Amino acid sequence: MGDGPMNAQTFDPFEPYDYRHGSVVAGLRWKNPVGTASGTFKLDACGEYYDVSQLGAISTKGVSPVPWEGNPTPRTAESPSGMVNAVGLQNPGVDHYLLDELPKLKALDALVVTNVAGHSDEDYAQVVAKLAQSEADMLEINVSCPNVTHGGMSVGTDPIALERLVRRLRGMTDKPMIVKLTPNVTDIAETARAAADGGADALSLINTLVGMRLDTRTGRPIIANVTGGVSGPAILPIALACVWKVRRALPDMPIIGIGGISSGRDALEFLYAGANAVEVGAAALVDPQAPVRVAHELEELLDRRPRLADALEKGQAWQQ
Amino acid sequence: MGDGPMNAQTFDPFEPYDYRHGSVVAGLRWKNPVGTASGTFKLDACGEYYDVSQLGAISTKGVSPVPWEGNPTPRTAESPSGMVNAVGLQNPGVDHYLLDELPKLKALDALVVTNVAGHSDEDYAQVVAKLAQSEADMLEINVSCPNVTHGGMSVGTDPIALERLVRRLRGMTDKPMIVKLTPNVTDIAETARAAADGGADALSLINTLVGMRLDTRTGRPIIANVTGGVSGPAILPIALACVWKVRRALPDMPIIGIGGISSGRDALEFLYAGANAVEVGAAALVDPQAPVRVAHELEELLDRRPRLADALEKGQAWQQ
Amino acid sequence: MLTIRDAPVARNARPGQFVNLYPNDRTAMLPRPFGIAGVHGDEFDLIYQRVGAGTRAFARLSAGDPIDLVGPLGRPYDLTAAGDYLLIGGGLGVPPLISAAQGLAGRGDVRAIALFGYRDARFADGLVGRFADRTLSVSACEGNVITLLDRIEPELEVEATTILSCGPIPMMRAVAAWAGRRSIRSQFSLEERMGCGYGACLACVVDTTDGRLRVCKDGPVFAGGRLEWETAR
Amino acid sequence: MLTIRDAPVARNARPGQFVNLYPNDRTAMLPRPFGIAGVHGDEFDLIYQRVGAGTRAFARLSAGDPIDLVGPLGRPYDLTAAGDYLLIGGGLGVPPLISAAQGLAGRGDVRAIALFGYRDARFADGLVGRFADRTLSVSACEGNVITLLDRIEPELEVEATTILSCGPIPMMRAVAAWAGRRSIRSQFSLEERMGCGYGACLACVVDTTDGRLRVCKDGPVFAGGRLEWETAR
Ligand SMILES: Cc1cc2nc3c(=O)[nH]c(=O)nc-3n(C[C@H](O)[C@H](O)[C@H](O)COP(=O)(O)OP(=O)(O)OC[C@H]3O[C@@H](n4cnc5c(N)ncnc54)[C@H](O)[C@@H]3O)c2cc1C
Ligand SMILES: Cc1cc2nc3c(=O)[nH]c(=O)nc-3n(C[C@H](O)[C@H](O)[C@H](O)COP(=O)(O)OP(=O)(O)OC[C@H]3O[C@@H](n4cnc5c(N)ncnc54)[C@H](O)[C@@H]3O)c2cc1C
Ligand SMILES: Cc1cc2nc3c(=O)[nH]c(=O)nc-3n(C[C@H](O)[C@H](O)[C@H](O)COP(=O)(O)O)c2cc1C
Ligand SMILES: Cc1cc2nc3c(=O)[nH]c(=O)nc-3n(C[C@H](O)[C@H](O)[C@H](O)COP(=O)(O)O)c2cc1C
Ligand code: FES
Ligand code: FES
Repeated sequence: MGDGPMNAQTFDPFEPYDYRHGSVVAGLRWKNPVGTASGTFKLDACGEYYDVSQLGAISTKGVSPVPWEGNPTPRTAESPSGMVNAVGLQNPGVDHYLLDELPKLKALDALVVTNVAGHSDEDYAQVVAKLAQSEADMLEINVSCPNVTHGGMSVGTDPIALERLVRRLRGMTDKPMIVKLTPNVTDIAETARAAADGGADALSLINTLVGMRLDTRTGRPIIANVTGGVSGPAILPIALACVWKVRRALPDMPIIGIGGISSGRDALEFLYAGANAVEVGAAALVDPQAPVRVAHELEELLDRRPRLADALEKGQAWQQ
Repeated sequence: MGDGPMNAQTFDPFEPYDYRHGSVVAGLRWKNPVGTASGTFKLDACGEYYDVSQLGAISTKGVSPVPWEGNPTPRTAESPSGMVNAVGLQNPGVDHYLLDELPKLKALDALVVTNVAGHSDEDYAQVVAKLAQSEADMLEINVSCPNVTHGGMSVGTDPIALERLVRRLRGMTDKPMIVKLTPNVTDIAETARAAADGGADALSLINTLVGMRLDTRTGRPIIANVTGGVSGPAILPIALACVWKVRRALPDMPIIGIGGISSGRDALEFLYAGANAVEVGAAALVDPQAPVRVAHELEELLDRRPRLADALEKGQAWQQ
Repeated sequence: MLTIRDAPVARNARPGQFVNLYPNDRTAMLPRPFGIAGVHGDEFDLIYQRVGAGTRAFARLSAGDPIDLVGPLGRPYDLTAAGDYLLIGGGLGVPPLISAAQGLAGRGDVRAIALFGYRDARFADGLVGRFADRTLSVSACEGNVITLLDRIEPELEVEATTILSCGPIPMMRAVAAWAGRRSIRSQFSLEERMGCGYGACLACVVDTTDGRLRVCKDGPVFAGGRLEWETAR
Repeated sequence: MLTIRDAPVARNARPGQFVNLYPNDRTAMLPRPFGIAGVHGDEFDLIYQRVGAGTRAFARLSAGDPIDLVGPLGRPYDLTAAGDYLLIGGGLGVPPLISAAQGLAGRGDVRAIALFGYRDARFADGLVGRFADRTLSVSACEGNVITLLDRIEPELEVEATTILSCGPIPMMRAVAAWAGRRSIRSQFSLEERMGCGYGACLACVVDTTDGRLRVCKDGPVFAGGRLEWETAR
């Protein structure tokens, strides 16, 4: 035994705590290797459950050039060990973000990863232009949004379009730029290479997988948008394989592993697969304190793995 | 309530039973819309738990031109509500299949779907040539096998290669030919169309998703092959979305829905998504009687859905 | 009805708030939100209907079984005004109104009148009757809550009346229209499919005059005038 | 040790067979196979080690808790021969050998000698001692089962001896080599990660002179001469 995750009750999520094991991601030090995943963190909600500065990083909801309404409801359905969501990037737009959410997060001393959303190259460029001079610590370009650019498919599925977009954004800012990849492709190593060629400083993966549920009483889709994105523990093995593949294709690229993480042990598995850090998504919807709990559990597991902990501090990934 | 699945104890899996609701798939009538999924059925094992002729169809393990050894062990790992396998198509080859397994299945009066595996177009052609004159009721071409044909990717991920292969096999036999699609593609509607253009009589989907697990004690992959295929309830929403997409792209194509089905209600959800029939895979590994239980549960659900039951008998899918 | 012992929830819950229950079956991820139907000591009550796997599992719980929950959650009813409160509930919308009646009980400056519409059995009349000054109810074959509103209207003084309502959208839409025509203050409690139930994911939105807001965090209680009833489902 | 009441399993189980246990946590799909360590009446015993989530959960079960299982599964030891049986176990390989000792007990034509190697505590000597005619054991610091075999060799008559063994692969490989050099009949019980545990999926194969066979269905017991020890892990 011995190696089991610690009891959830043994930490106070508001008590200041000095993590022993951090991670350097694209030149920036996270105080621990655990962040929130975009779209599963809102300050007014999550801030009631833990001190947000305790986490390695806070990745915010996708920010678009103008306010977006998102999809009609219902926006969620359940699936075995997972969930399907079609929130549709509802957000009040980059101007509101810069005036309201970002200053609040920075006032709390969080390391902020601003997630960038767009329907077109132009959209992304507008947001990045405004964020370039902001207090955001890192940008995370979410190229997994369906529609526009490529006939029903997202820019993140077309290596050529992706490289072009990343190169354009790269020229607009000195901030560390993470490109967030979609698993809904034939070969994620190919899109990873395209992002790297375009100048990405780091990659985060994976975003959700396309999925749906139907109501067997009515025979109709449950989600108004029909399909949505699958997240949660169900996708963990798929996410691990994506991280593994990309790590083999790009030995030196910083990778943020995402997908189904709900314990320190899950996070550790991603680090062994080649991630430099992780983000916790759907698990935080079920257990609001999940990100901090994962960070604490991982801390203990890293205590007994000094070689791995040391590599992370040096900005390196685990070597198989 | 009312609509819940029946109790698992209320059927005798060896007692003759006349199903009220069948399904016509590519011109052949299945006595009920539930079959086994390839690779999760072996007669000497499953035949101890139920009368195999009770099922709509038995899809056998992939058959190759010569005996295949498969991958080294360990070949499985667990994942939340799922499993990862890398059996690697171990099978004694088509000659052995024709002498041994197929006659035994036909003697039991099962409707047999012979799953065809290959490393190259030539492999598939050799197997189909031998099966063309056999007692097999339908062929299911598994184009989801990685390697050969296209630099590390399977023929099932390349629409042009896929169409060419299907067209070639189409010319070799009059048996109904099902093409089994992989979800590891950017757009499954595209490969579905390619298979249809090549002459497929039906499509079955989905095969497993690429995934992996690592042992957090050693930091090494659990499966000897490193990555494997994810199956089980975890993939259900992904499979449903694939069926839904392909149904919209090809309104008249018979579709066999596969992926995470473990109850009659799951099967019903696939029928509403557009499947004409379903196959039960990983669930049968956990509960040997799962396929028959699913068939019985679905039978009751179809009693209360005469319009759907009627469409299936006519070889049609549910119209949204 | 499910009674749960959880001292912090019982102590902090205010009428109109809800709790998220989590099925013990860990394959089910999402919260099951339920309106709090009343508190007593360190316990609180829920009234629920069996819908799917989660509620079926709750129904199988025995006394003493543990259950995971998060709460109390959401914005409660605003009960600061004096005067008459009309508690208008339909179907499974009654639990928060029973809470509201409990919250109003014993206050000298208010009168609580419950107007409940049922499909058939009048299961909540007794529960609300312990706290409300008056209880009127109607079952589907006799009419609906608007029938009751019309009946009670002559007694009401518009400026001193507050409507609190929870129930099916068509019922609430009718109540909102009825109240709007008479300029009666109203507060409505909404339901929506949730992802997190505490405000993190934006799954549960509703259109308001202030834009798309979260039912779980900005609601579930909204002032009648803020809701866009045309797009509500 | 876990004792399970299941009359059909207890009645039908033969030494060397196993059962698949399924964790109550439904997020865990795969079977947990355990060798049957003995039967009494309508109950049977398992001896197991806590490894991961499944075995940890089994350890938390209380008397009377239900558990899902499938079994008895697999080919048992062949106990038809008369003469001396050497039951050679290491670590968690002892359960099926205790079953074998129970199966041999009371037969006039055989003698059962248990040779057990332990890492430290000699937890199974007492259990097998109830049935075996003799029990020899050794812990890691003193030597290994080959030490015991060498010690007992002078007493044995090669044609009338059968080795039954279960334990870590290196131990069994050494036992197989020892037996092979002396042309002593041997049967080995193997472990492998499983998908189904009853023969449907081909996850659990081992190389034999007859090709890759399933540990769960064609085994777990294999004749020593049929196994390809070079590729075994
Ligand atoms: C703020 C709020 C308060 C509620 N209060 C009550 C109450 O007091 N009494 C009561 O009986 N019901 C109440 N409901 C509805 C209750 O949450 C659902 O009936 C319950 O979640 C169904 O769960 P299930 O597992 O049985 O159904 P399933 O259909 O198996 O659930 C699958 C998923 O869909 C969601 N879901 C299904 N139906 C609904 C629904 N009507 N509303 C929201 N989500 C749903 C579930 O939460 C779950 O995530 C309330 C809902 C909300 C949003
Ligand atoms: C035929 C057979 C007989 C066995 N008999 C015994 C016994 O009598 N006593 C005993 O303590 N153990 C026995 N084992 C090993 C036992 O099955 C594993 O220790 C157990 O499955 C671990 O489950 P877990 O959930 O605790 O571990 P986890 O690591 O959480 O399990 C994850 C998955 O890996 C599999 N797994 C993990 N370790 C092993 C292993 N060593 N062998 C096979 N599968 C494994 C599990 O079955 C499960 O599918 C036997 C194994 C086999 C194949
Ligand atoms: C409700 C919800 C909203 C999300 N919104 C975003 C988003 O705005 N931008 C983004 O890049 N990813 C978004 N995601 C994807 C997550 O950040 C994450 O990549 C994915 O959910 C997989 O991780 P998980 O399994 O831990 O949830 C969202 C996920 C969920 C569940
Ligand atoms: C152990 C195992 C072996 C499999 N072997 C094959 C195979 O030989 N040919 C094939 O087409 N699919 C094979 N599959 C895929 C299944 O037929 C099915 O498509 C997939 O597992 C998804 O369904 P499920 O979630 O119900 O298991 C295999 C799956 C498993 C779990
Ligand atoms: S359910 Fe997540 S914000 Fe309301
Ligand atoms: S575990 Fe499936 S065949 Fe042995």
